[in-house]
Amino acid sequence: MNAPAAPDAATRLPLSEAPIPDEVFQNMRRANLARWPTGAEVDIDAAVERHKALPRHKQLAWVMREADRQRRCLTQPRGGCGTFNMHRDLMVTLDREGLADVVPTTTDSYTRNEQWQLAQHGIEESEKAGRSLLNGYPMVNYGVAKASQLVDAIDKPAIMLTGTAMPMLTGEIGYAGGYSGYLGSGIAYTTSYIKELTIEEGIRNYQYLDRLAALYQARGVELHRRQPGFLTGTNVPPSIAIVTCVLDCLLAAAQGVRNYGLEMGETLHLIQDAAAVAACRELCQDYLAKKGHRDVFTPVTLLHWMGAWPHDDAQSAAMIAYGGTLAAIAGANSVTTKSTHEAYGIPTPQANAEGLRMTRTAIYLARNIRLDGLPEYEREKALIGREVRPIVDKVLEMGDGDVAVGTVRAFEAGVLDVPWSPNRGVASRVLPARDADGYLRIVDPGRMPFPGDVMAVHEERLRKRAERENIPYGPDLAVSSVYEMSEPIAKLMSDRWAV
Amino acid sequence: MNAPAAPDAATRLPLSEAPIPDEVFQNMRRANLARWPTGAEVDIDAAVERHKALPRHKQLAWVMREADRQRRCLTQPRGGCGTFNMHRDLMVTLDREGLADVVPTTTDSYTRNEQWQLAQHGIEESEKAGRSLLNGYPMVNYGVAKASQLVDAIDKPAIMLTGTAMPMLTGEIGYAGGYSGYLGSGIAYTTSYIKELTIEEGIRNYQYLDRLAALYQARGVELHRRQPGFLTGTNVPPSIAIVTCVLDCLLAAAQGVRNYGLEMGETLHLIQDAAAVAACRELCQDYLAKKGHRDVFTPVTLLHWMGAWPHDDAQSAAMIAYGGTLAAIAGANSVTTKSTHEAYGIPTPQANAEGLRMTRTAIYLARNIRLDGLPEYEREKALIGREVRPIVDKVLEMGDGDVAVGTVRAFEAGVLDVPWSPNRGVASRVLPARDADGYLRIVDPGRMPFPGDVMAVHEERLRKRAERENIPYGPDLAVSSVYEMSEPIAKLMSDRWAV
Amino acid sequence: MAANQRTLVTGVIGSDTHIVGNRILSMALEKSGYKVVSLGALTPAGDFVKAAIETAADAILVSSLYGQGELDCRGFRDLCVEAGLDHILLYVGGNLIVGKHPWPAVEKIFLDMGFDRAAPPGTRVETVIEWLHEDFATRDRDLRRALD
Amino acid sequence: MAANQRTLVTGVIGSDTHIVGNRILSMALEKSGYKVVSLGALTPAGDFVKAAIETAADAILVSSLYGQGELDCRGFRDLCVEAGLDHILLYVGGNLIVGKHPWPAVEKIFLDMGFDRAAPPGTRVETVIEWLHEDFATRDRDLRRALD
Ligand code: B12
Ligand code: B12
Repeated sequence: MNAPAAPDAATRLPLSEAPIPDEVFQNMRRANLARWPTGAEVDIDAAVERHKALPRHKQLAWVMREADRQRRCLTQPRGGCGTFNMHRDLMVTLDREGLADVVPTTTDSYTRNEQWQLAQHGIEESEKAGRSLLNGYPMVNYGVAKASQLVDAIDKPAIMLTGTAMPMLTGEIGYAGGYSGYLGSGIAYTTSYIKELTIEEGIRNYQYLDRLAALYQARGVELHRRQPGFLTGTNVPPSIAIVTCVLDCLLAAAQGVRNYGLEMGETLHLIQDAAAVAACRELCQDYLAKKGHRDVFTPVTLLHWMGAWPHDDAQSAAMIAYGGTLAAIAGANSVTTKSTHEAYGIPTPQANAEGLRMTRTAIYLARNIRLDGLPEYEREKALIGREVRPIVDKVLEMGDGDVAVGTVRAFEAGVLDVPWSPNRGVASRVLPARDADGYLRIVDPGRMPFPGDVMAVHEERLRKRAERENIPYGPDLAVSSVYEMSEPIAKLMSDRWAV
Repeated sequence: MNAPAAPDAATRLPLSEAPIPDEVFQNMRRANLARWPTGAEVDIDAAVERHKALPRHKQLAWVMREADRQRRCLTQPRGGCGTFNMHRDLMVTLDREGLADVVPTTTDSYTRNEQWQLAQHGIEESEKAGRSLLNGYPMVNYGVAKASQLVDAIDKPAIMLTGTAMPMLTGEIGYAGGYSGYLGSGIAYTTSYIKELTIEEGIRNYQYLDRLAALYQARGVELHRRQPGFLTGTNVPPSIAIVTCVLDCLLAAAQGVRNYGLEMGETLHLIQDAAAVAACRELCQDYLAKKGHRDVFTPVTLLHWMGAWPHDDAQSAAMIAYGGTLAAIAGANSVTTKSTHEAYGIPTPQANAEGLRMTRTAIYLARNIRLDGLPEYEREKALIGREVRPIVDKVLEMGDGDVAVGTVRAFEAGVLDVPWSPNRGVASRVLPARDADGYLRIVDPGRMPFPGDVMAVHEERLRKRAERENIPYGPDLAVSSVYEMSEPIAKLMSDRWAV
Repeated sequence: MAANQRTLVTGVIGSDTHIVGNRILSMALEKSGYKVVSLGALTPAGDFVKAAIETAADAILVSSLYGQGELDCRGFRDLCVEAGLDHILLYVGGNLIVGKHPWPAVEKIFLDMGFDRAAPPGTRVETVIEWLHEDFATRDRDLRRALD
Repeated sequence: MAANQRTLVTGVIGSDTHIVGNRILSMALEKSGYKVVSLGALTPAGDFVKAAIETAADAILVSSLYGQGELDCRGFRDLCVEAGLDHILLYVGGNLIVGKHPWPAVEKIFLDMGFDRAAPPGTRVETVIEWLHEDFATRDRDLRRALD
């Protein structure tokens, strides 16, 4: 792995949520951009001009606000290829054939881990093989000019999807090239995408990126930042997602970010997802207000099922469509899509575009439906609040009011936790499972301080399921829930009658 | 067309809802079965034995009751091929690969119109071509023994789908072969599947079939009868569907039918469909009770969108999945499925099976969701009642309490009407269209006596749409609504921003 | 317009009940200035020809949606010729055969039967109006040339 | 059991963070009696070999989900041989290459690299346990034969 940016005094202050001072930030940028040759291509003045010259329908911040104003639910796929040409073709296909409202660039996993030498090797092998051997686009290796060509090839806003705890160079290059959105955050990605990096380093890395967005903001360019609250994508209950949304959002706002999207993986339970979207929006705004941030726009995005998918295109198609239905009814501002290839491998551009059109159709069909006033929905929404507030309040208390410090301490104490995390700094003792009515609940809270009455609700419903399916109450329930959605439908809903 | 069964005194009483007397019915059956050689194969004693020997999971009446008891939403496709072998293979594929809970036999359109000579020709041409030139299975030409082999080839109940106003011989043969369900009714199919036959003849034909089911019932065999309230499948609003459900149901109950399914095409509006299912169930039971029928089981089935489909598999997949979602959330007892081939032609067995699995997955995902208590749902349900009751009450009044007589008179007067009907005896002046919120409403009631306050609701919402889309209020609104769901999604929900 | 107003016969052939598209088409054709003789659903082939003779029609537009059009439409051109309608314009449209097939193959079957045009599933009325416009214009031109 | 308990090394190779399946697999293998040395996500190829030597492991189970396994796994068998682990059982499983491909083609790539077994996407733990059972039994039999 490449060395992290040099940790000397000029570039490293004690951890806090406070905005990085101008001068320190300039030093940090200089060091950062020097880490790979393409870093030198970043010129903030040129970048600002570039963004100002983009039509507003290619600026994600404007597009998200407009979607919110018009109550539209936008679609956005993922996708990245290992060579420039393949990747440009993919972006064009997603734009034209998929009607994607937001066009992505997923980076490859070497880039995510700042292994740019390996990425270079991957590019060469991909060219040789005539197919992509990388699982995404090596943004850093190709640099600013190429990024700019990609943005020019489409007629939509472009977003970087980089699933990394180390976003500093990728973010600089993409933003400079005219990408107007970046998905990633210090808490979410550090807990879910890396093994050895500490939460503190992850937070610091994203403070840099958020500070960069604020720099553009100060120069009159509104960029979109976004938080991946889907975390490990594996049965993450809304409350745990939202806790990280709130905390990452407060960290970003402290650096000066004004457009901050919040993402959550779908639970695939209509009522729980609708409640989660409403609760997420309210809770984030609530805590922002408490911390004195009154002008942060926080649209909410749902993601198609993030856990394991079935090996049947027909089953997958139904999950894709339902993913659109859920997002529309939940009133999400956008939905991030998958394809019928999900269980197998990275989809072809065509399969990816089909997933987009399925989703778009599903949104159209359900665009007028809302659940406000449905008793079960109102109950669930209140429940989520009762789960989130005690955790967030505890974190703030542990940090003596500082979100960054509180977060680091809370992870150490297990007060903050993420299920199925690969990170050594995360307890990953909390275990979720699906209950008898299809809601995601918590079977073991680990050391997360959920109130007793809340945990009693979870346990009661999960015990019902355990009993019905004859699974011992405990981790087995969590494991069977990991598999559930990937099981053949014949097993999930038999066409036979018990005799 | 073959001559109708001889209309002499021994087989024809004045029109009324009263049960056909034993002796008259025996004469009718004799004349009916003599119309084509295979009629002679029908032996009621053998048939009764056959049904009694079927395991109950192959008896549709039991299966529908059990589904209701277990709150399961069953899946059932359509499908028929022009030769026995192709058709058997289709049924087996739908059973095994599609996991169909109910396996269909759709008859071809010559059989539907009792043109058995033409059907014979179609069989031969299909054998020659090695592909089906008929749009269904010629049940009458193949006769009882072959029907019986089809039922034996599957492990589910088999239902006849015969879209005809002339069910008498097809019904005799299928029931004798072990089919335990028959879809069709005098009002619905006569108004929607034929041009020249009068409503009276259609009612009489189905009184025969209902009386036949009652004959089996008397011999200890419960058969399932079912009403196709989807009518012309073209934007039929729930209230018009339910009016026909109620009237056909009363006619069937009068002949002694005890298992009577009610079908409605989906409006593709979640709340309207859920309200329609609940309202249909309640209103039918209400009128049954008023007429003194206390033991008729009336499960409700929703059908995948019955109007025009889009020419894009991805769009169609979303409509299929949503069709399952709607049925599950509406609490329908079963859903009748389509495939991604719908806009093009009769699906291959594989495409048909995929449609089933998509639907099944969608049902699984939404199986726990109900809308009871949602204010908009409760309002819509009440509205449907306010639409249905005045019409049904008027029909009963016009018939001096006799449903058969009242129905015939009401169609003559336009009090009963069906949109887009091909039948000369139907005014077809009523015109439905989709409103601003996606509900199916009535733009022109023709002469149907909907109350003024109800029509005011419809008009207000439709005018909103007319304005928004700049379409003159009137028939153009109805025509654009016919096309709507078949339009490319790029047109329905543009990926561009108004500038 | 009224003087040389063209007459079109429309209907759905065979035992086919699909009236919706045919009715919308007929309404649109009327609106765009044609005289339309609309036979409705379930119309035997012979009835089309009879109506065309009676009304001295310029074209017959046959709808077939239910898949059995392949059987119903065989010999339709011959029927016309036998009745002396040698040059009448013949269109057919809808879901012409059973199943989903590549359009060119289906089109060929019906052009081979003697139809002048065949319309694939989902054809919009605007297209049909354009076709008629073109084909009648060509015929007029050919006629004028023949007269020159 | 304890005496001749087999030792397995598990982990997710390269820069791959997909830990869920690997963790469930490791838990299941432990439960079924193996000693499992679990290296977790993002594990360099060399770390597998080091761990196998240190624990005298009988097999290495490499997970790769993220598609870049094709690059990460090249030369894995050679690494083992160089380290003196000539006959160690090598499995690999997951979503092994980028994209959806017919399984036999993918399997061949990895068997050619020297893996003894490759598991297609979605393989259940029961299958893996069966494979290990079979393969260790075969090895025992071969060993006994060799000693006879
Ligand atoms: C609505 C519908 C019905 C309704 C019809 C109501 C009515 N009385 O009209 C009901 C429910 C009764 C019905 C019944 C049946 N249907 Co139906 N039906 C449809 C459906 C869903 C939509 C048809 C429609 O109204 N489209 C809207 C109108 C506006 O479009 P259109 O009809 O295509 O017409 C336009 C163009 O085609 C063109 N056009 C039409 N005619 C002509 C003629 C000329 C000369 C030209 C140039 C252009 C042209 O212009 C029109 C206006 O834009 C179609 C599938 C689809 N398209 O999605 C199936 C479909 C046509 N039905 C089909 C079948 C098989 C049946 C049944 C046999 C039952 C069954 N499914 O098993 C019965 C037939 C009964 C009978 N005896 O005919 C099949 C035909 C299969 C095939 N060809 O391979 C289809 C394609 C569905 C499928 N994929 O299986 N159906
Ligand atoms: C959950 C998930 C994630 C989570 C992972 C959380 C975590 N920390 O573990 C998150 C959201 C973080 C994630 C991230 C990414 N993911 Co991901 N992810 C998935 C997903 C949806 C499910 C994986 C899963 O947990 N399955 C459940 C477990 C129980 O099954 P399993 O992992 O397959 O393991 C079982 C078997 O495979 C087998 N097995 C596993 N290992 C071994 C080893 C041996 C020796 C044997 C015999 C058997 C065996 O036994 C296990 C137990 O039954 C899959 C798609 C799918 N399967 O539906 C994509 C998928 C694996 N991800 C993919 C990709 C590309 C990524 C990203 C690059 C981002 C992206 N999508 O663009 C990043 C990678 C980041 C990185 N650096 O690695 C691709 C891989 C593409 C390919 N191979 O062509 C997939 C296939 C999705 C897709 N179709 O694009 N992902």
